[in-house]
Amino acid sequence: MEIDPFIFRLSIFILSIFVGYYVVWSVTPSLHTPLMSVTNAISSVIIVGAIIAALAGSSEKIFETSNIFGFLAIVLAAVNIFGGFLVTQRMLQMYKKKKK
Amino acid sequence: MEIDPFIFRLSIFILSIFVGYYVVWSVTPSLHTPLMSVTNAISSVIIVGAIIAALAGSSEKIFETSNIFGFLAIVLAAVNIFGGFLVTQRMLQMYKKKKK
Amino acid sequence: MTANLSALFYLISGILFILALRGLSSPETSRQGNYFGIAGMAIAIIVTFLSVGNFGEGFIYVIVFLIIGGSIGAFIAFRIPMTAMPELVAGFHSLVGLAAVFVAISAFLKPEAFGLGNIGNIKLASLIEMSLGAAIGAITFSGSIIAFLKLRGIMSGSPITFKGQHIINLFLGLMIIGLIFYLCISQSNNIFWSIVMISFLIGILLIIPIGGADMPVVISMLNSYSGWAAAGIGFTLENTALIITGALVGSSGAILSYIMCKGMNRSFFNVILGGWGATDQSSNTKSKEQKPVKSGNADDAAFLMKNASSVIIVPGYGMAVAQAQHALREMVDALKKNGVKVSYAIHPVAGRMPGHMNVLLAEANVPYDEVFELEEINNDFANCDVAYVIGANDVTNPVAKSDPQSPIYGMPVLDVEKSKSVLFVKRSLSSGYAGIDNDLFYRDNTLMLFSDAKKMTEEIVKSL
Amino acid sequence: MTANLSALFYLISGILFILALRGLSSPETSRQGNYFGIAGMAIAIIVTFLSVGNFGEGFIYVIVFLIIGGSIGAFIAFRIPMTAMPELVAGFHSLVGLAAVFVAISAFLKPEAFGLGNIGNIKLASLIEMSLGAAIGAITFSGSIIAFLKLRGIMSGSPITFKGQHIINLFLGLMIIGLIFYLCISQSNNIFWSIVMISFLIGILLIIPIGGADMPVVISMLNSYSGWAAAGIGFTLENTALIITGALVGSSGAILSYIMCKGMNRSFFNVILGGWGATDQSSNTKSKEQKPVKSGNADDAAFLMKNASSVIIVPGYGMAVAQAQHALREMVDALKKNGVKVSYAIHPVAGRMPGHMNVLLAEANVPYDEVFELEEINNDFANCDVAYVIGANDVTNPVAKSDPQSPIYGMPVLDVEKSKSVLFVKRSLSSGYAGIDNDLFYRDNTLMLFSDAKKMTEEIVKSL
Amino acid sequence: MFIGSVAEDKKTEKRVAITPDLVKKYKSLGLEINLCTDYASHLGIDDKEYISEGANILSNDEVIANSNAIVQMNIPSDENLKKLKKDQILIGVLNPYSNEQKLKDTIAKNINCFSLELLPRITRAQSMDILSSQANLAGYKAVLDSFAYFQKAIPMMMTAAGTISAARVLVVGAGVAGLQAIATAKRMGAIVFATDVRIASKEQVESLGGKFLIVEGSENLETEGGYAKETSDDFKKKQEELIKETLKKIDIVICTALIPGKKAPIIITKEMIQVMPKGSVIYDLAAIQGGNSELTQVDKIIDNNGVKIMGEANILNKLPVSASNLYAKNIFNFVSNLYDKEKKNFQINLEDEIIEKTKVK
Amino acid sequence: MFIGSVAEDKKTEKRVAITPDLVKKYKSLGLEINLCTDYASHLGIDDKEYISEGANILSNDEVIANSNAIVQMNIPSDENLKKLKKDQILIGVLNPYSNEQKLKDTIAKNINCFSLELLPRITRAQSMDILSSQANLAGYKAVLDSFAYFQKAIPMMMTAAGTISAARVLVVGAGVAGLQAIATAKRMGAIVFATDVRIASKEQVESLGGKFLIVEGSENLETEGGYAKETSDDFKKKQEELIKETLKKIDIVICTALIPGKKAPIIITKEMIQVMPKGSVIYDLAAIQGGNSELTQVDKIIDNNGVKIMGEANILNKLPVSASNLYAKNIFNFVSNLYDKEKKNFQINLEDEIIEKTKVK
Ligand SMILES: NC(=O)c1ccc[n+]([C@@H]2O[C@H](COP(=O)([O-])OP(=O)(O)OC[C@H]3O[C@@H](n4cnc5c(N)ncnc54)[C@H](OP(=O)(O)O)[C@@H]3O)[C@@H](O)[C@H]2O)c1
Ligand SMILES: NC(=O)c1ccc[n+]([C@@H]2O[C@H](COP(=O)([O-])OP(=O)(O)OC[C@H]3O[C@@H](n4cnc5c(N)ncnc54)[C@H](OP(=O)(O)O)[C@@H]3O)[C@@H](O)[C@H]2O)c1
Ligand SMILES: NC(=O)c1ccc[n+]([C@@H]2O[C@H](COP(=O)([O-])OP(=O)(O)OC[C@H]3O[C@@H](n4cnc5c(N)ncnc54)[C@H](O)[C@@H]3O)[C@@H](O)[C@H]2O)c1
Ligand SMILES: NC(=O)c1ccc[n+]([C@@H]2O[C@H](COP(=O)([O-])OP(=O)(O)OC[C@H]3O[C@@H](n4cnc5c(N)ncnc54)[C@H](O)[C@@H]3O)[C@@H](O)[C@H]2O)c1
Repeated sequence: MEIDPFIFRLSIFILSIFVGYYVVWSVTPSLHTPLMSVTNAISSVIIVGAIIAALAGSSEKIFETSNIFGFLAIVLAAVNIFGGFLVTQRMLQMYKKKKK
Repeated sequence: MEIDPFIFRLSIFILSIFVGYYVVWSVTPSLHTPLMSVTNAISSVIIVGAIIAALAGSSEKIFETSNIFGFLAIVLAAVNIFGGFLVTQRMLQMYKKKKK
Repeated sequence: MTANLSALFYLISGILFILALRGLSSPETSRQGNYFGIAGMAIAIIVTFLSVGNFGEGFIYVIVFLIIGGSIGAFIAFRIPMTAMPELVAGFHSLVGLAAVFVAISAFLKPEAFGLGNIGNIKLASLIEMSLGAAIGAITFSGSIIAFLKLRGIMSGSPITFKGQHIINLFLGLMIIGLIFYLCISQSNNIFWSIVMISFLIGILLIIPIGGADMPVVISMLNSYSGWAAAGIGFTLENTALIITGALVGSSGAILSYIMCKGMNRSFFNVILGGWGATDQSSNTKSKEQKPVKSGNADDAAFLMKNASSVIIVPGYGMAVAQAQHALREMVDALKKNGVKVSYAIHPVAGRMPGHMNVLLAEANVPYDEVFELEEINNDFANCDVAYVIGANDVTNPVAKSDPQSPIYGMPVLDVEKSKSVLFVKRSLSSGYAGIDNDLFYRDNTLMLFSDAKKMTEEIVKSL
Repeated sequence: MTANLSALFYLISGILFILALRGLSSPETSRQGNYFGIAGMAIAIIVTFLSVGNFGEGFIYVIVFLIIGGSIGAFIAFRIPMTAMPELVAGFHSLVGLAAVFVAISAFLKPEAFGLGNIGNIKLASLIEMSLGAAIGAITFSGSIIAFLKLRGIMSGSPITFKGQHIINLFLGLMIIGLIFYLCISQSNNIFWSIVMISFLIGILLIIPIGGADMPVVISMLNSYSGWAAAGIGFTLENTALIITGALVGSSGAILSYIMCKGMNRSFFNVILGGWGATDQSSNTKSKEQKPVKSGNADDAAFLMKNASSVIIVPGYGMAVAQAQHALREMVDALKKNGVKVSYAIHPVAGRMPGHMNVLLAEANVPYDEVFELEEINNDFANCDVAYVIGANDVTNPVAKSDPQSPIYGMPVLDVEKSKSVLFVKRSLSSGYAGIDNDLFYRDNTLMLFSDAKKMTEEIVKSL
Repeated sequence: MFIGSVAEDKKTEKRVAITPDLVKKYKSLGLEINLCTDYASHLGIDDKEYISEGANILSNDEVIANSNAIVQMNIPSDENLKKLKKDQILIGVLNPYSNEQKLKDTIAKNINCFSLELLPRITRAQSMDILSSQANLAGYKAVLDSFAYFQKAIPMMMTAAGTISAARVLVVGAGVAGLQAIATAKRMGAIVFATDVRIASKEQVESLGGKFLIVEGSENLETEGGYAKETSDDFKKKQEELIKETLKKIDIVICTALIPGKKAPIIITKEMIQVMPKGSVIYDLAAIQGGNSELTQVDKIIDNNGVKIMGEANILNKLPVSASNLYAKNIFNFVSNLYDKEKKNFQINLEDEIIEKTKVK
Repeated sequence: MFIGSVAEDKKTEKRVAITPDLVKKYKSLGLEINLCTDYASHLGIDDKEYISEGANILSNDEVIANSNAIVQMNIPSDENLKKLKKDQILIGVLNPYSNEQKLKDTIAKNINCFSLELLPRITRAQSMDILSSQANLAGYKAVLDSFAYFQKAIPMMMTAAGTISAARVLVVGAGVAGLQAIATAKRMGAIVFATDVRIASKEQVESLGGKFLIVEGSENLETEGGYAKETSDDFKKKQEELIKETLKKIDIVICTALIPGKKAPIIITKEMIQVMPKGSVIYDLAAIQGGNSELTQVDKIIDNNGVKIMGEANILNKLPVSASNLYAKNIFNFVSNLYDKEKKNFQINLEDEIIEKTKVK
């Protein structure tokens, strides 16, 4: 009865697609720009892969080619993480409901 | 790196909750009654468990207590499956757009 | 069939169920949605057969029982009148709940067949899952039975409350948790049975304090419960289809009841926790002999009118009070865009001044050729799909035709009741200028839209 | 950290991302949503550290690079003017794409570190996943760069089309598929690099034929691509967080671009497939020197006005033509309910007859004390958040103040441009009675709402 | 059976009790119509039109002699009254209070007199309710005439040559006439205020877009029949202050307040008129019942300190066609209620509230 | 500098060229106001009111002698005209076509005459445009008067005593007066039709809720200045047929069609009037320019076969207060354009299109 974990991942993948589909429909159009910016920021979870790539292999030779690519990816993703969330934050400031 | 399948199932469970949440928000209120009826019909997938229960064990002693419960469950779920989908169908007939 | 393959198919069936619910989002795709549901169910059943792979005598019995159950279901589905829908759904729920209980019992009795260990030595996780599944299933079962009885009118629809109700419920709930804990340690049959029994009791206690008006919410909530029960069993059986569907049904049911509460302006928790809301409610209902009325919301009205081929608007004093003429005009415009034929029927004494309605309709730029006086239009009601009565009352009251004792006897009235459906927009069931009750409110083809005329009409415009 | 525990945490981080997007559904919860996103990201990073468990020198470097990247990002985020948002997002996308490519390359170069087999003997599934991830990542990267250049104005915003464009794209796409297939057999480095290179090229070719106006859609689509790339890598690395997030971003981006197309009344496929839409478009734009205008939809307008504290309505002849006065009145009612202060500014010659606007506003029952003549209200524009100019044109044209050559020189005009934002409801950029262009349409604080005045106002009412 | 109608005194009454389009309706009930020559020629309706609908045109005396029922607008001239014979029926607005003696004499001859202003205000009688139908038009006409007389434009106009601000109208008494006055003034673009003693009228005024002036601590002075009662002194004082304050900015006043069977209440006093802006106009529909304004004189235009006060004996003479149409329909509805179609005669069924109450005793 | 104005011939003209609220405005420009006694007393405006605003009340001759510019409604009487001296300025509606000789003589004395009906229709001149401001009010008043005169009620009323159907109004010529007539009739609840030769007017009519009668195959007869041209015979015939058909169901006609400098076009012919329903009313605002109806006679009510045709020389004498307010504002705007605030005198700058075009040569 052992099921290949791939099947599970596939299920998760597909369900996530549905969630993504629905989540967006319920976003008010005026928030589309922040939405785009926040999804952009989120998509930099790729940093998880980058960290694994950077630290892969023995801890002596830390700058093998593959690690270098990992480090580069970390920098890129990090720019995106910080930049993305902060910019979103700035944008959302504008949408603050005024006090009455 | 082997992950317990339970974790996967949990992920699937949680993601499905999100899907359920969103799916319903997008249903027009006038379809709430058919929606209820269709979710009712769907919830009789429990028949999967019922079939497993009914056929569990050796094929000689098919009417052990546990199997009997399985068979009973099959009848109940079957009522629901057929009844549920058909009733939904009837309800939805009413919502047919008139020809112009 | 390999485990992988069947897991894949279960996933597909889960996705089909999602698509089924998604289809319900609009009337156009709704029937397609139902077909998705059917397909999903078929796949789940077939895959189960194939993966169990036992095509012996047992298989034949399964088929037989399936057919028996299916025939009963189909028979009920065809025979039941459309008006009995709510209780039907409640009845069906009870079956699902009971089925879940049976499956859990079966698993408990023969764990090795499900790969959960051996009797008296069932895996901890499985034990918890299965007892939770059984408990929730049992609550669903007994709760649905009560809801069914209340809706069917076999049991009184009024809330049954008694002192200490909440404490008892709380106590029973805690008891179940304790018993599950104890079950994990002892694996004792008796405890398992006790859990099931107490759960039955909880189901009953949870539903009896809830009034008839809130039953739709309750049914949806029970639906949700049945979903959670299925999900619990799904974990036990390690079955993806059950998990996905269970979670789907569980969460969608809960959200649906929440949405319905919001729509009815009721507190979700008051309804779900029964008795707490009961006190406020009873004070409202005391005053008057309560005849049943059907009340709807803007969406229902919009739906009915959009799909009508002709609609007659009957304005009255309430339209003037609410100053709803502009919104009304807009609604009519929207309907016309939908291809609906719309006319206005003006009763000679509608309003409080001769020509009252004319002034207001002219203000809203309603073209004169859509406005008809009573004599010109009264015969058209018989051929019209919807009469939209907005703030009028006396001028539609059929008692003027039938009861010589009535103060309005002899006044010609608009025969709105002859149209296929009548929508009454007013704030309450109270009477109009003449101070007499209007029998039409309680008719089968009447839908009351309780609201300020302007607000309601605007909402209808929105949902058109 | 055990694999199970980290999987659980990845799941949590995925859920936090879902909640982040959910938060965006309304302005009230949006900032909370952003925090969820941040939390999810933090958990993902920390869990990765813990599960890799390598706290040697490498770890320090990772931290260093993280900080470097983070500082750059933060610096950009604080420095960028709000108006440059779109290109910023495009720029950021390119980074994500490139990062995905790098991770894929790294995995290809050292598969054993990721448990994917050995060099020259990588698992088939992983190979496919990783090359797909790299290809999509590369497309995202180069496409985003082009979008960035177009938006920044470094590259011309007009579509660049040439003959055979679609055939070349098709050919390149097929080539990638062939190469992936070949890679699976040969496991050759060169082929992997070719895939990456060709993908870069595809990215460029896909975006250059798309015009500047459609860039927001493109950005969202690229967003979607970057999600799919992340999901691909997630499968390679067997990482739940990456899979969930990738799928989430992938589907939400795609849907968002679809919604945006619908909102702009453009065909989704025409936009995504670039050049195909270009021919229709160019004919439109030829006639006149094209100054950039910002155009919005009803939701934007509703949002702006709902959150304003004061709004001034400036009606003109277009309101009369569209007979939008009733809808306007309704919009104002809705705004007032939101606590917005609303007044009407009537220019002495608005419309085509003395008192034209007054007649119509009176018909819609606008209270007289909300209606002001030019002299009474002209100073208030400076303190008002939104001027809603509905079908007026000449009476707002500042050229009357500045250009003695203009035919309307010397006429007093309403100083709408002094308010924080100006919404212009009209059907096109065409001129009014006096036949002269209005400079306000092209101002930074102007949002054009191209539509019939009545239709637009009704839509705003709906979305309020 | 025959229904007859003779010409009114055309100097004081331009309305008629039977219009051509109703002749057919009478005939379908089985009733014949007798009219005197030149019956409605002053309204531009030729005798030919009546004839082509099937009416008989006779001389005055023939009409009276040959009709079972005579329907009129006002009580007939003494001469004609004398010509009436036993068992004939007379229907009209007979004004039994002022014509007490004449009617007594007539009834003594066993002539059944029905005066329609005595109609009970019950739902069934609405279609015969001449007070409503005529008051309605009077309210409309009063506004139109006073607007035509007023030296300024009514609606707000913001023009290149400056702004004309909307005129402010006060309607005193929000009964049938008052409500129609409010509606008419409102649609012309005036800002309309109204006052009344019946609490229900607040909602009614607002349902037409008028602003209701509430007298603080006001009790509901509505009788069961829907009419008003006389007010207490305390109320009067409060009302006075409120109205005086309001009048300072009012351009046009339309007076419609009445109390059945009593003199009309004085609401606009001399002092109040002093504070009104010059050039403003008071149109007093209650003139003939004594007027709501202290200075009202029937059929005269009084100029008091620049304020013009006017009121006519019969404003509907200026709207005779519409007024006749509605009045004739009212009469027709009354007659059909009185007439027994099966027995083909008039049934004076005193159990019918409508017949009982309108019959002059 | 002094601006003066003397009383008009109050029999034929009730409007005045300076209203009290404008005195202050003139003063803020640095101009003093001279008026003759009893200048506007017929409008209920006391001399005191002018004095309190800062005007000087003098005798007729003093005003003329001591003012640099004389502003009037109409051309002054011959007597007064003779008293004007060199370098004085005369502003008003001088009607240079009919007063050619008088004006020639005056100009010969080196008096600058400005006639405001000659204003170019440019945007900047809108605030001085007396034709618009007066036509606007005339359109309003024509509707109000004809409605008041009409023997039926205008709006649709469905009542217990039957239905009054909405009156049908035709507006001929949809210029400034016509559009205001449409708006006014529409708000009273009439069904409004309109016709014009300028194509742009269709949209304008519809923007006020009126129905536009389109003459088939019509060309656009609009001049550059926004005025109408004379029509071709073919067009005339088609227009005639269309209007005749329409008139069969029309209750009230408001005529406003004009062609600048020409006699008003005849649009409602005698035969057309024959087909109109009895009791209907034609109000001809073009009366003084010859009338749009063939039977129009100035200041008389013609009854043709039951149709009443009326038209006045100066309808605004019935709305003198509003009309004066707007006219006085127009004059003020014209004067401030003429006056150089810095140099503190009147600058007859012929490069200014407004000054150039209005100056009588
Ligand atoms: N036309 C005349 O000349 C005249 C004169 C005097 C009397 N009348 C009498 O008036 C009556 C007219 O009949 P009708 O049907 O027009 O009116 P009606 O019978 O008086 O009924 C009006 C209804 O409107 C509802 N309503 C009030 N305000 C509302 C609001 N804001 N939103 C929604 N509904 C509102 C009220 O119910 P809720 O309170 O439940 O909302 C009421 O039942 C007749 O009895 C007639 O005899 C007529
Ligand atoms: N008041 C008077 O007495 C009078 C008399 C004669 C002339 N005028 C002149 O008229 C002008 C009045 O200025 P204004 O600002 O009111 O009008 P305007 O300058 O003529 O502009 C009206 C605008 O409304 C838009 N529009 C037309 N129909 C529309 C619809 N259905 N929905 C949305 N927009 C619509 C048109 O733009 P799109 O085509 O792009 O939609 C047009 O640019 C002045 O130049 C004035 O001098 C006034
Ligand atoms: N049910 C029916 O069939 C029916 C038919 C017509 C009218 N009505 C009702 O009858 C009522 C009276 O109608 P009417 O117009 O014939 O009444 P009316 O002509 O007798 O009086 C006119 C108005 O003046 C008001 N009034 C009296 N004294 C006043 C004072 N001191 N200050 C201010 N206002 C004063 C009255 O309240 C009334 O509203 C109305 O409510 C009307 O709706 C009912
Ligand atoms: N730009 C400005 O400043 C300004 C100011 C005021 C008016 N206007 C425009 O000037 C135009 C004319 O205005 P006016 O009222 O002074 O014009 P007017 O008084 O000269 O004529 C009245 C109307 O009669 C119409 N007419 C002429 N012959 C006709 C015929 N045979 N049949 C039917 N209709 C006929 C004309 O087209 C015009 O619409 C209008 O379009 C108005 O909007 C412009």
